[in-house]
Amino acid sequence: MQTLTNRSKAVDRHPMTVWEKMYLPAIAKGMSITLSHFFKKKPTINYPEETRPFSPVFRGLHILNRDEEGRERCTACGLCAVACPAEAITMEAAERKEGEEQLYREEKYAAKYEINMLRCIFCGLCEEACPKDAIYLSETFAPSNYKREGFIYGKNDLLIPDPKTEPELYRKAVGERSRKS
Amino acid sequence: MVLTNEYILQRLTEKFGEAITQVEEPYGLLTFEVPKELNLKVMQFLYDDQELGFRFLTDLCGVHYPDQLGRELAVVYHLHNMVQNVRIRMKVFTDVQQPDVYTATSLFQSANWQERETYDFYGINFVGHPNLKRILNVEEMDYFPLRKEFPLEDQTRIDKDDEMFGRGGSI
Amino acid sequence: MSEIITQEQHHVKLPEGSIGKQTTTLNLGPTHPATHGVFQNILEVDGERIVSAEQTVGYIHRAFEKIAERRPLYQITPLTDRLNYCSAPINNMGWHLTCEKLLGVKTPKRVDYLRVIIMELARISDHLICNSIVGVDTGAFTGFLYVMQYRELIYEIYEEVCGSRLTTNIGRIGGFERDFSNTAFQKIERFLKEYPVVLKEFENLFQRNRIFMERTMGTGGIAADRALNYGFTGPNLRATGVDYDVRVTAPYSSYEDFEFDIPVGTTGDNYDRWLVRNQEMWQSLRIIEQAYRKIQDFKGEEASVYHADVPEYYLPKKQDVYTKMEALIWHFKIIMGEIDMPKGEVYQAVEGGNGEVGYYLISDGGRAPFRLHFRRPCFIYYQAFSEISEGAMLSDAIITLSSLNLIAGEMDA
Amino acid sequence: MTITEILFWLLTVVALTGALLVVTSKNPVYSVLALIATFFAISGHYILLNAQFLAVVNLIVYAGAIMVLFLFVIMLMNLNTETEPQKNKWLKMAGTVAGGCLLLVLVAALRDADSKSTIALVNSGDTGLIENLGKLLFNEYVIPFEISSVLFLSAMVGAVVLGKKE
Amino acid sequence: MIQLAIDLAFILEKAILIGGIITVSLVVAMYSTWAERKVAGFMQDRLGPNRAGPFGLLQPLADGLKLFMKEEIIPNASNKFLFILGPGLAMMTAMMTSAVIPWGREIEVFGRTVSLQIADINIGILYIFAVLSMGVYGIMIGGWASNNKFSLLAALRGASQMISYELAMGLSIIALLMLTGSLSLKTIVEQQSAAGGWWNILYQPLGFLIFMVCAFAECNRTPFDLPEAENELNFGYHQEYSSMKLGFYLFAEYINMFMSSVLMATLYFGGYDIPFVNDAALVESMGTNNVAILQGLSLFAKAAFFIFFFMWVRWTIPRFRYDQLMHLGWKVMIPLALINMLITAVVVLIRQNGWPF
Amino acid sequence: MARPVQYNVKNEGGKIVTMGELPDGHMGEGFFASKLSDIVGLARKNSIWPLPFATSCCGIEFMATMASHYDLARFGSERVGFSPRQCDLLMVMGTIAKKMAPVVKQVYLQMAEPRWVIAVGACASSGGIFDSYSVLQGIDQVVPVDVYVPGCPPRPEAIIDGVMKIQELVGNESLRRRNGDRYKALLESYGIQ
Amino acid sequence: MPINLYIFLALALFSIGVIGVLTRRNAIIIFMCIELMLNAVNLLLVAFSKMHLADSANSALQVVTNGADAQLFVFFIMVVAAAEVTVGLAIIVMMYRNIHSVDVNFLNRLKN
Repeated sequence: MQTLTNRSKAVDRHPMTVWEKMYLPAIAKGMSITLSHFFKKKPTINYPEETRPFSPVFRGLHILNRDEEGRERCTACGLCAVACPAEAITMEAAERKEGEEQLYREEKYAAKYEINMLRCIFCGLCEEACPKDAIYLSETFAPSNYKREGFIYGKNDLLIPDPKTEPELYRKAVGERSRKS
Repeated sequence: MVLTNEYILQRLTEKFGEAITQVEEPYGLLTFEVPKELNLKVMQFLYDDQELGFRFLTDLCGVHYPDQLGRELAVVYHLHNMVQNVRIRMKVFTDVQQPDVYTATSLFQSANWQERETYDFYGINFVGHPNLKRILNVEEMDYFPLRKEFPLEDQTRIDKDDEMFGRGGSI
Repeated sequence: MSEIITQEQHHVKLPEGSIGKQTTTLNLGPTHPATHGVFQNILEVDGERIVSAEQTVGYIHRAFEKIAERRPLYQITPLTDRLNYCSAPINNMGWHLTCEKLLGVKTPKRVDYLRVIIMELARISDHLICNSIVGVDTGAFTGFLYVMQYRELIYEIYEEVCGSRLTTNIGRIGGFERDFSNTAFQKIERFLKEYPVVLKEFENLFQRNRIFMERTMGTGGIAADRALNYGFTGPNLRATGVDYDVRVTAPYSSYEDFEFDIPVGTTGDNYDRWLVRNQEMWQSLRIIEQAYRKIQDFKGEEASVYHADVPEYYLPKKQDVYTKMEALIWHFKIIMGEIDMPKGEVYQAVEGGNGEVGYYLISDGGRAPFRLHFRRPCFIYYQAFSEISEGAMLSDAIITLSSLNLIAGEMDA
Repeated sequence: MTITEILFWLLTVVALTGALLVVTSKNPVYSVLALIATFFAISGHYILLNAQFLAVVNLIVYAGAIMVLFLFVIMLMNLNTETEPQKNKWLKMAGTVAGGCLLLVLVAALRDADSKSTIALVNSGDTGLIENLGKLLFNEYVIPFEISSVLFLSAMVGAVVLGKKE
Repeated sequence: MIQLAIDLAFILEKAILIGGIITVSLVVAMYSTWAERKVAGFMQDRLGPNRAGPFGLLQPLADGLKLFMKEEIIPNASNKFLFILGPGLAMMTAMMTSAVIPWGREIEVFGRTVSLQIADINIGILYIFAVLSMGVYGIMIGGWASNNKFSLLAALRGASQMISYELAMGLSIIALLMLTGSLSLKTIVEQQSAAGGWWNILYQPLGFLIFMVCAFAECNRTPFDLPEAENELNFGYHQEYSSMKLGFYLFAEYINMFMSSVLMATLYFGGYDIPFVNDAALVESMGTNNVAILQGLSLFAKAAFFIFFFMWVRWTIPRFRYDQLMHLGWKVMIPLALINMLITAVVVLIRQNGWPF
Repeated sequence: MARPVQYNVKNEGGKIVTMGELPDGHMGEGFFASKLSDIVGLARKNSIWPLPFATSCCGIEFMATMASHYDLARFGSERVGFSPRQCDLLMVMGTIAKKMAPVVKQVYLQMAEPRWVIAVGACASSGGIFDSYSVLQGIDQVVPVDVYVPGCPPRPEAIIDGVMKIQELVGNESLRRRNGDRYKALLESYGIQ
Repeated sequence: MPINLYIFLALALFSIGVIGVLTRRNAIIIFMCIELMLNAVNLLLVAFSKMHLADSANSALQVVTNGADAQLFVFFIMVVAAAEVTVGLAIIVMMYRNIHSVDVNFLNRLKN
């Protein structure tokens, strides 16, 4: 077959030289490589004790955001659920009642907001779909668990701590980056 | 010589006349339909002809058009002339009631599994195929899953509420 | 090169006229360690020689094509990730290119170059796994871990760009979700600096080692015309001597702007495949370096473009969504999939890790594709395994399996 | 009974049991194992007779090489119990009786041979040492030795020729 | 022969020695597994086990206990007796080699001079070969009894490999024996450690190389680990084994490795000889027992190096294919060993009789 | 796009749903037996030999877990075996299609007690995005699963986290559990004798 | 030890070998029985060798190597046995290849 392009370049595949046929030189070379690694610094991270920083855009466990006054941002528009390719998000909308203004930012809110973490593929489409600044993927990977039930994350598990009642935790959840800005 | 779509078409119509129908050029790719009895002949011609030389079967797949009565199932061949770097697309339509299409395995070894896959998905019966049986799905399956009328979802799934946001429907 | 003729190994005729069944049936897989991924090979062996092989696939068939018929375009990206998971970004990009072709979106040069970087990184990570697994299957485990460390670096770059390591869901129709951060560029730079050293070391471990050469030379070979007939593409085809590369023959994403060679082999045996993949990694490094330099050259406005200006398909900025009504409407429309795509048929091919990954998209104007077919190179060329392995030894077959780089996800879709 | 006698009888019992098992067991692999046990016992006898060189060579050659070959062949053919059709019961009986008669005749013939008082030297004597044997072998028996090596070679060639697929 | 004479103290002494050596080799084998994992880790830029005890030192104990407590599975289709016999044979033959190896010169306990060698038989090397040739049965029987095709294939591979390499090994040793003139390991060591004696490696570098390669093959270590090539045969002959029977096989492999290392040290590297020091003079100054300890340590250090070498090679180079292995064994190793033997013979003759021309 | 939030603090430690079967307790088990149980548990948990049943993406991430940066070997689990007889932990990683399900079960049956199963990744645990006719919706339909690891694929950290959860489970398991009625009933529910 | 014991032991082993040859149909087992017979002879030879040594020890002219010839004979027998086994097994393998059985009764036909 003729060449299709003018860029082809044959790989170097010359027959073995006598030197190479003796096995030993190549083996010695290989062994010197492995030995040099023997004394190298190890990149291993002792995981539970040491951790590796995740990238700032890492897509981990979800978190439901609140505004500065501790009101839930989610308005149960359902875009995240639609955008989810795994169909892992379930929510029920409810109308905000009188006297709940300090709880919910908009007139509608999610009475039930569940994510099935086992289904979730952490693609980040829900975060992208959210028009209300409400759902984010955090830099926390989803922990494993013993039972399937442990993976239905309700609002309790997803909501960020209230900045008013639990400022400590809230600050921890917000992390360093936003504090700067 | 540059192999243009017009030239290919010209050669084809010279040889097969009216049999070449539905000629289109979506996004520059020559597309045409041939009657299902002729698929092998056309391909053989495209393969053997010195100038055309479509000797590489890039892709073979089935499509199901439930609305087109009498020509519900289609087999789409993508052929490639590597030397001239030209691709063409050839379609064959068949009735869902009698989905018999000649196999291309005698021409292209690569058609073997792709035809099996198409059979597996759409039930298109490739006449003359050496080993036409299901390839991806279990042997016991009694329907052709990619036809539009069959559901996608696994019926045993319990952890999803389809009523939410109107996703229970067909889309 | 008379000593490396493949056919000699290849067509050893077994004695005829012997009475009775002397062969044993050996079930390789689906859980056998050599089947990296899941597929089954039923081998008829006579001692150590393989008389015939029959492959069974479909052990992780997931009905991608059916699922894709129910999903709006942007939700198909995660699916393509899981085709060839060793080089998921290439599949992502291929899918976006397909959509862009259908939708008529023209991407700016910078986006193209960024895509090239990501795709070539993916190619490296794909070839690297394949080549090191060939090493593992010949019994040398260590090289695998050396290069694996640097795959980790590639993953870090992905993570920096899109937030995920393996199944990246990287890129959007028209560009990227966000611009590359400085850290990402630094990491690319670091990769360009450190990886050649390791690759060289990896080569030293294997390339001219007689044991490795003898194990791979002359085994698992296939001639060019047979390979074409079997629908080989990618490195496996190039190993037979055919310099077919989609990046060159049908350039996409501005590949025409880059200088690189297409390494080709001669005999198409395992050693050639290994060498071709190895050389391709070097070429990929070259491409990344060029692309990186080109990106640095952008000035002013251009230097921060990371998506095409197509409000119909590319999500508006989050800040605008929060504040501007118009943006919010577009946002809703895109997410709900209410923007109809044009009718038509598209075939777009990209050079994946294993060869030509094709997307054949038929749109009837609805929200989801009417039909989406993936051309999966693995699936197509794995057919040839029974021919390749006939007459070979068991150990050869195992190396052949790994050097063909069979990715079950891609094979079964 | 001295320790030597105890050992003698022990080894004898092992050897005879092993030999019987070789003949009687249905599974050829068991036969091979029993034969190996017999060889071990015989080697034990050699050691008792202070022929250590022969004892070790017996182990290396018979148990280590020949029996491995047997086992190898059996495994290669994957012979199981079923594969061997049993002989006719009467034929078996006849064979056993014939063998028994042979034993009887030989024992009877040798019973009265003038060997009652003769003993085989146990535990002493340097004949079996490798040094003495070597000297003898390479001085007086060098021609038989060379011939045997030729025999070996021809056997090897023969085996290769036989084993070669046409 | 001395070892058949009955003497209670003698029996006691030997029993203690045997017990000691078995314990030592078991412990060494145990920690070889740990070392293997650590060495592998370090060569591969990882840390290796480090969570069971300090530096993962309790790892072998954990493995052992776990294996003990695991369910015993005897596959239905297998031959039960042979299935159990296999690992037992493997373990036994692995342990038996240690009997003729001199672990040190001698020590004095309660006024008795105790030789640190279980049996100094005058055909020590032949004994080792006899035991070695038995080693193949463990693999063969185990692999066959599993009634698994992969195991059977592994057993056949193992058997043919071990038989083939035994030949070259024997031939390489014959050259050595021509120099030493004795089959007793003790004598060989003493010749090397005597004043003015050199280690045999200086006389027999090629022989050592052949011996080492064959030792690799006999121990089924990479690049000759075809019987248990996990990528091809899925752990080969011990694929069907679980629990301690598996442990026996794994242990046997490491004991074999240890014994080969010791053997290499003994035959070619002066055994318990402490390098650069006149041992006899040392006895004068330090006392017999201290020197014996030092000598033992010296032997262990040499063996440890070889064990490390075994691992080093394992984690570096690829594995042969079956036909290449046979090719190497029959067409390279045996001719090389023969040439080595011939050269040695000529040199020995010349040294004895003078230059003939 | 910098996020206004960074960590999900409520789940950093993971909310543990109690294991279905608590250790049978010390009832009837003497001091010695319980001590033995502890020691054996300690040994077992530090010597978990995994059987990677890797079918797709998660398998590649498992490679990363085995590789230098994460090094599962630190937990004594590097002797990866593909022979079910020799392994303690069945790690199912990746999509299990219905065609594959019998194989998983077969492998589980071949494993020697005590055995554990970990379902790594969304596909193995629940089917993930592949809610289609050909995919098994979670391997717990065919074999009992001890620990689920979410993620698609889970990061190596998450896989290690899952292995550590298994270790915890192994370390606390009483020696009698595998003979207990509840365990038998559990297996019975999967049709395993 | 009295030489008689050795003689009887060797005879017993030899006879068992003969019985095996006569009663079994499996070529491999027959072959093994032949090995057994050879070994019986070997044992006898070694015993006689030591008997001669004992004789010479009693007599006046004491030669260390008296009777060593017998041991060399054993050695040669082993060589012959090994050669025989290689050829024999090769034949059996060929036979198995051709008639797919190791039953000697099949061998009485000249053609299949």
